[in-house]
Amino acid sequence: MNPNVLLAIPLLPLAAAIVAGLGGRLIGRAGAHTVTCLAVGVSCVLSVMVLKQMWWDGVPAYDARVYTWLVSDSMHMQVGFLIDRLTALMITVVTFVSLCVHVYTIGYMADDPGYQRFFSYISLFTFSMLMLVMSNNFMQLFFGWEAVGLVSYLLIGFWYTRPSAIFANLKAFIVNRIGDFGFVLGIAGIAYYTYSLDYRDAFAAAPHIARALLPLTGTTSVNALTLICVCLFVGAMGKSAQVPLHVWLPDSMEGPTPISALIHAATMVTAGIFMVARMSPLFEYSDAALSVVMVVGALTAFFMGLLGVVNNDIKRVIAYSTLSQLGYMTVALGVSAYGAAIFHLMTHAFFKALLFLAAGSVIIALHHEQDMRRMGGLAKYMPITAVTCWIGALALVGTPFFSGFYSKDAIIEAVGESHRWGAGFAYWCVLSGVFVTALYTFRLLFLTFHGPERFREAAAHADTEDDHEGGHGGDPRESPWVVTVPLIALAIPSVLIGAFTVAPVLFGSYFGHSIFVLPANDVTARVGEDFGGAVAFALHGLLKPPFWFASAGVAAAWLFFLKRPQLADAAAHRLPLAYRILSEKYYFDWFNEEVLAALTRGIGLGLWKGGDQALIDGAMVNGTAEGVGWFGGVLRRVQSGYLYSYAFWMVIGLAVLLGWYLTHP
Amino acid sequence: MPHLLSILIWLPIAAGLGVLVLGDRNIRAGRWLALVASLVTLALTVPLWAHFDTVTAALQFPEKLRWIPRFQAYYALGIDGISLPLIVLTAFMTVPVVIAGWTVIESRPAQYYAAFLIMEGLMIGVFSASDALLFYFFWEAMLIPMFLIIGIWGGPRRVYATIKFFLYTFLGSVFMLAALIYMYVKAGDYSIASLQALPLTLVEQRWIFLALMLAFAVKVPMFPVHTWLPDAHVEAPTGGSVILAAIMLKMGGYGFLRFSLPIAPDASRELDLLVIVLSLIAVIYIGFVALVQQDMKKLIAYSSIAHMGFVTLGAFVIYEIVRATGSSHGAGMGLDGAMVQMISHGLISGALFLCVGVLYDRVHSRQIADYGGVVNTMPVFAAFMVLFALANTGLPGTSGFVGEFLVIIASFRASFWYAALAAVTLILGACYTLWLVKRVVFGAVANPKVAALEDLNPRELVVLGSLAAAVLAVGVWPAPLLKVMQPTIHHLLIQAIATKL
Amino acid sequence: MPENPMSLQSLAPAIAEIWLIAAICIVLLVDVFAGERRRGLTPTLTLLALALGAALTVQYGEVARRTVLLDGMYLADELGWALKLAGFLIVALALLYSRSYLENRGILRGEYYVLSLTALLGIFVLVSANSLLTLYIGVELLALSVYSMVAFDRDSGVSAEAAMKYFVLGAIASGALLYGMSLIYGLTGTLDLGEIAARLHGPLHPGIILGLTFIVVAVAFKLGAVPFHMWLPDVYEGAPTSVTLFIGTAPKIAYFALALRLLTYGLGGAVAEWSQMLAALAVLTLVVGNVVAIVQTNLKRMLAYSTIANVGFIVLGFVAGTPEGYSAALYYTLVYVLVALGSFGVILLAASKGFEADRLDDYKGLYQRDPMLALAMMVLMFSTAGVPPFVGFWAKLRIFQVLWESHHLWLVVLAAAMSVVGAYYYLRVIKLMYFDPPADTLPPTARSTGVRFALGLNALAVLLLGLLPGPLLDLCARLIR
Amino acid sequence: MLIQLLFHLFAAILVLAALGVIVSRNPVYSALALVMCFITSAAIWLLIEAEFLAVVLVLVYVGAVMVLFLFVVMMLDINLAELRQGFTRFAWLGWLTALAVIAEITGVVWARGGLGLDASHGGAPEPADYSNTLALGSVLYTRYAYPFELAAVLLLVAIVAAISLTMRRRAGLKHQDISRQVAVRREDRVRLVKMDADKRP
Amino acid sequence: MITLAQLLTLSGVLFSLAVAGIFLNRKNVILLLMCVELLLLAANFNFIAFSRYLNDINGQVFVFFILTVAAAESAIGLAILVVLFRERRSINVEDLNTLKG
Repeated sequence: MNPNVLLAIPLLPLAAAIVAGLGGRLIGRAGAHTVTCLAVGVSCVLSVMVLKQMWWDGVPAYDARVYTWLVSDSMHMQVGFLIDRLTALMITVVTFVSLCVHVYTIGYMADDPGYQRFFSYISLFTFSMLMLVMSNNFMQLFFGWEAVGLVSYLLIGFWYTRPSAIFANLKAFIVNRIGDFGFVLGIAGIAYYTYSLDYRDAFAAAPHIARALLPLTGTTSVNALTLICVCLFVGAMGKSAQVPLHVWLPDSMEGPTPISALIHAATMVTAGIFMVARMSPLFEYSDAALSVVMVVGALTAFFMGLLGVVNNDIKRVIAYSTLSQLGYMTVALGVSAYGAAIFHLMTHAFFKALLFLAAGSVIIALHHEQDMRRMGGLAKYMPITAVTCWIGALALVGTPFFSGFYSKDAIIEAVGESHRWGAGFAYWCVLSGVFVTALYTFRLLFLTFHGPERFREAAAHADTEDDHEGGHGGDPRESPWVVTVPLIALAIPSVLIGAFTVAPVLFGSYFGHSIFVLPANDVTARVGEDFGGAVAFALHGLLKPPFWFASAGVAAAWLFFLKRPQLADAAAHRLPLAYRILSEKYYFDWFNEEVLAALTRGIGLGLWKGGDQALIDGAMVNGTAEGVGWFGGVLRRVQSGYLYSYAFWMVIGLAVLLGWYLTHP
Repeated sequence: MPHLLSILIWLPIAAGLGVLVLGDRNIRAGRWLALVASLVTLALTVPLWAHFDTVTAALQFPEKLRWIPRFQAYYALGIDGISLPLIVLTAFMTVPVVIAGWTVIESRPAQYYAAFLIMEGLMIGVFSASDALLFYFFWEAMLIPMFLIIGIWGGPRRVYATIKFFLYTFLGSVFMLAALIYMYVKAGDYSIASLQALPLTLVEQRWIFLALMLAFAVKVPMFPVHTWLPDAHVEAPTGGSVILAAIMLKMGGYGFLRFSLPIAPDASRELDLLVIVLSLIAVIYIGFVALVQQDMKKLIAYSSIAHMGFVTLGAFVIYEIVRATGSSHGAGMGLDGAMVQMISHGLISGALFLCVGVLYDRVHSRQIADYGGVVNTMPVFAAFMVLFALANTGLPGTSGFVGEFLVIIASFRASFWYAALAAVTLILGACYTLWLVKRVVFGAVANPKVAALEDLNPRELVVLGSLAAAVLAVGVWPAPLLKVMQPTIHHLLIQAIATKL
Repeated sequence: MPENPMSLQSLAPAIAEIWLIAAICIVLLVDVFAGERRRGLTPTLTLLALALGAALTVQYGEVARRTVLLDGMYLADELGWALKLAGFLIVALALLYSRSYLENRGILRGEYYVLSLTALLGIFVLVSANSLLTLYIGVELLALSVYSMVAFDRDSGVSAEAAMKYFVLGAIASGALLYGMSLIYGLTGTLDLGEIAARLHGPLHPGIILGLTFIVVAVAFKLGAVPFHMWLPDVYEGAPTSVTLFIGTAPKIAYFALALRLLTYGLGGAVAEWSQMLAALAVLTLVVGNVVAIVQTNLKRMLAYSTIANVGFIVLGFVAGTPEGYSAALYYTLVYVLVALGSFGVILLAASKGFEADRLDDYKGLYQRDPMLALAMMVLMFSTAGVPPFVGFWAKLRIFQVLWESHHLWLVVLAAAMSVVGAYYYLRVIKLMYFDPPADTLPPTARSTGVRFALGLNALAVLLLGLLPGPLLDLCARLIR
Repeated sequence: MLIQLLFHLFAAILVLAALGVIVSRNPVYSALALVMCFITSAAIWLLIEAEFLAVVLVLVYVGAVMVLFLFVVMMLDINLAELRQGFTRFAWLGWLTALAVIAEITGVVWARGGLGLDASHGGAPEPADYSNTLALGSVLYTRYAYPFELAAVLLLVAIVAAISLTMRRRAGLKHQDISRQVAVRREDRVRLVKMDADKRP
Repeated sequence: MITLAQLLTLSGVLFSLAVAGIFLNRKNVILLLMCVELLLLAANFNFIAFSRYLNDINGQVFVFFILTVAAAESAIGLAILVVLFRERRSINVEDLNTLKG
């Protein structure tokens, strides 16, 4: 495999980003989007080629270093690439979605003042994400990890004049940093035990690390590998927004919709999933860590889904759905069904991006109106959007034959197969999660595209800050082709990709050595035992609980939000507490802002005023100075100005000296 | 090129005197002289780096003249892998300072430039002296220009700040001097090498270590003796803050590496926990304090303290590593980290202070509350500010990351908790730095003053641009930097963990 | 009866004293007959005399090895020779600086110059005294001249007060000195220092200690060590600044010599005892001098306390009790005198008719008013504070060093701490001159170029000696042998 | 024995007179008491065969110095009334210190081996033909020539100082300066004023 | 005969009394000058006593010089006193306190 090609895949977007970012007036808006789209397009094509080589031509994994980042105390830290099938799949997904988003952006951001900046950012993001997935060592992984965080920071705050936006991006970065805190410790642990940061060495050393004990205090100590894996997973929790570090993702919807699609649905948030899958050789040796992963994932999957039911902001609903889907993937990781997780990651990337872009298209049509209570009946005004959105929704709820079905169903079955601690709990979470998913997804569909048209009076409220078409009031129309084409482009895989790839990717030997599962834990295999091809799998799926749960969810959604909307309000009134908790998002934000942040500021203020100013400066530093001054004032009074006191002191001195030295010869 | 070091030391000083002679009347010429001199100095560091032999730990470019025969004190210069990067940093950071003061210094500009040039020479002297007495000579002499810079061109509370700064530092230094003389009395000469070779009992080492530590801890500054720094920074003019943060603080770290570890290895081993604990306190405590600052410079000053905490941590964690793992394997990483952290902090904090200076020159306020939405009127500046801020939070790809990463990895070898506590800076650093950015750079235009801002002028652009380039370069490819230091660090490690008893 | 009849040749080493006595008479007569109008004559003549004296001393005064002349009354050695040259130089500079001040004060009278010459004579006598008697006479000669110089401004009440205090306390001191000398004489049976040194050995009986204590007290008083320092601040403040300058400089050499001859040479046998006493005094001196100086508002008074503090360091040199220590003390003394010359010179130049320029506030913004003066003062202040690259640093370093060599850990610590305290008030002066805005309504500083030039050289010397301290250090070490 | 008696007598007077100097409120009395001190000590010196100095003491001090004192006391017409006040309440401390010093000195003097020599006897009596004056004179101008010269300078200093401090030309006192009268020139006396005729309005 | 000890004691007493006089006297500067004379007298006693005890004339020569110096000293002292009185119209010790601190 030609290394230059591999190098080109991440570097082209980087170059494009730099050009678009610094080009300024030279290249103009058109120049910016052409260069970036071109670059991403090329690297997309190259990725597909790589994928083809890996998959069909069976080229062996490519693992080589580009340059030595630094050598410290004989530990080599390098920048290098590991291209195996997992990577190939990831880069293909990333570049493809990214390409779609690039194109889509041309229309979406058509006349935003920050047009070029925006393209520069998303290309930069593509670069970072590629660095992340292509890395063959932890240092570079962390680099990409932080870089995507940075870009997401910049993009969430893209409309930097909005207070909510810059609040959201600060929040996102800090929450991610909390994750990175763990991640760095994990890396440090790896470095400690293997004295190298390369995956190869780390994976090779995994069994021996699993036996090592890391002393925490004088007496207690903990299994080193578990500690490391948990630390790494904390990082994943931050990136992939798992409870309780999920709080940043809904707020991140402050960013432009393409970003929500690209970063906060398709790619960046799945970095955590990818990372754990990539680290499967480590996690496999630590059941405890995997249980943690699974439980956290299960919690996220179910409870975050519930929040989608009560939220009215179209993008936030999708965001919560993303959370819940990420939960599914995490659960899959937890039961060592890494393949299923990645598989769901892929399908989810497509249909979730689709959903976001569709939502975005709706939002454009309604002059940046995001409240679903001010929509409805849009189907007949924007058919393409509606249809694609339906496809995305069906995929999301896991309708058989749609891509979502294969991945999600596989996960649920895998969980069912697993006997790891907590698997039972996780199973019920994911299962009921299906119902919830269907509920909020169809609620979204119904509220947006069907039922009474509530957007007319809404147009009055719509904030005109940066709306796209000139006037108001006119019927919403279908979005331009740059918007619809990506929708279609994404809709197709959302339907098909699952059916076509489930066999090889999930139950076949696609991942080969890139994912490592101990035979004992190989639930996917057990699920796959009675796998008889995609169609049979789907048909079989019709008879299984997930499908019933989904249908129930759809029915409920129909009843509550289309047939008898007042029932929903009634339910809200009937269970005020539950409703309150949900609408307050389990009080996470309240806790963080009112308690954590306040506490931190309080501590800071206390240490500053109390410690620095009062104690050190006041008492010790200035205190000493004043003490000396005071002492001087006292001694000064001895110099009274009276001759006799001077003489007296002299004689005293004389007498004392005499007395001392005569009595102490 | 012979006497390269001497030239590096005395050229700026001579130029400074020249500017002084030219006086305020023909300051135009003075400015250019200053700029040229600083540029030439910078240029001269290139052959220094080029001809530096990266395989030996021995002192290079040695010079030795009889200075004070009575004390066996020589005018002896020589650099190794520890001093070289710091010298380059010094030369590099002086240029922006000269440029930054170009138009903004109205009162007594001649002395302003003279002070900085003389100080540059003295600082290079500190880093290149291989005779303890000469070292101390430069070390103390440097206080004078800084004292004047803060006192003359400083802010409203400048007098308090500068006297505090001087006395704080002087207190530490005097005891260091006492320790040096004590060792001289035993060793018979002042050359650092022979002081390092001097056999000392544990008790002696303990006292010497504490005396030296007092001096270096004040300069670094470490936790309980840090309170001079915020005041000095806040009151100092931009250039003063830059030099203070970028180089003066490094002298503390340099002292630890050059004196404390090799001269009192056993005491260091015995008292390493003291330093480590203080460093961790600096990282966390100061992080919290920085969070609530209302004054930009103060905030950056506190963040400097927190970052320098990594230097001391990395320098002394080696003993804990040996204690925990029984081998010095991987301890060098701590020292490497300390060194890289010094360099990168020099670049980043300097850059941040320059950024604050840019704003201050326009609005004449350092209060965060007086800003907001700067990005609307100064996009380019905002880009730089954000870049440096992120570098300050240790973002990979910037220099800020390298040092912290190495130190954290190294301290994990010593204990999980050291690493964990040190890693807290990832969170706190992000909090205070980005909160600052949020309040200053982002948001809607806060007030007419901000609305009236105009973006960077070419001078500022060049300055910040060069710094940004350096920050990114070190972040993306630190290997050359570490390659230069490698043999010296290795040698130092051997010295540090060997026992003198 | 003297063994060898005095030949002129043998008197060569005493050329300085001889010439000086002659000069005194000449100046006195010339001044009397010059009358009111030719005011400028006497000062010029005096400077000439001093210059000539220095020249003669260089020419004839040098001695290869220490020789005793004049029937054991007179000790000629290299130290004396060097100190006399220093004396000539210092007095010349002091008089040079004082000229304009005296004029403004209306006390530019010939007697002033005569008295300063007699004081110088007293210094010389002290410096090369070999007998208790000559020591005593030297002390008195110096003291009496200085008393009357302090009171010289007859129209100033404070001067008179200062003079009276100085006189009475000085009398007590010389009484103590005499009392101690009498005991030493009685118990050793000789006045000759060499003899005394020879006869003082073995265990010392209380009588000697008694005499020793009295002598130490007297020496401490002359040097200005606590608690015998009380005259010093009042005199420094009260005396006309020119006299303060004189007192603050030349006599220090003499009193160093006094301590050296009397304690280390004559009473060398009792080194253990007196070094202990001096140690105790030094501690007090360091603390009181530095701490009280902080709270002063009058520059002259502050410098007085700073003098006390510096005396503390000089005494520490003696505490070490080794030739190294004495040479350190000598070095410190010379350095201190050099700096004191400059600082009081600055005050003299800053003063003008009806304006003493002795309050610290008078120096606000001096930089704006007179950069050169401010620069010189800054150099001097940093030097006294002991900051390189100025010579004061080496003086302190030397003291620390000898203290280490004689294992006085706690004295080192104390001295270090105190030099930090001391730094504060020197910085305060610089702060006033450089950081504060000039208080208007201050008269301009004196513009006499010659004096300014001399002052500039003075400050420059402080810098150069700081950059290359070697030669002077070696000289001091060679002189103490 | 007689000598002892006389000594104790004189000594007692001496001490009492010294006390008188200190405690008397009136400077004139103190001066006279001081004279008493000198006379008695002169007597004691005679007793121990230091005749010359005894004589000099009387001549120089009683004859000159004390007269000077009294002269000054009289010249400065001091209001004696305001001087009539007692010591402050810390006087006892002063006395205590004085006693302490006395105790220390006498302690050393009387302690066994305090002086390292036998203090219980005086100097050997001089032979009859011994002349204290001669003895002094013979060394004074030979061996002590140098100090003698210096003493001369010392006295010179005293003269110069005393004159320059006390002698002053009182302002407004008329006295003529011959040299200036001789050196007078025309310009000093006559001033020619040129006035141009003023124009008519 | 008069022993050395007696003379030394006497001089000691004189010395102390003189000093005591100086710091006990609260009023009159002239008294201080007189006390100074007493002080010197005490020293003289010592010298003479020793010189006789050792049969060594040098002590008495010393006394001779002390007398000379004392005379000069009192002259200058009185001169200063006169100046002081002219300025302050008082020789009260209590008034000599403008210089202090």
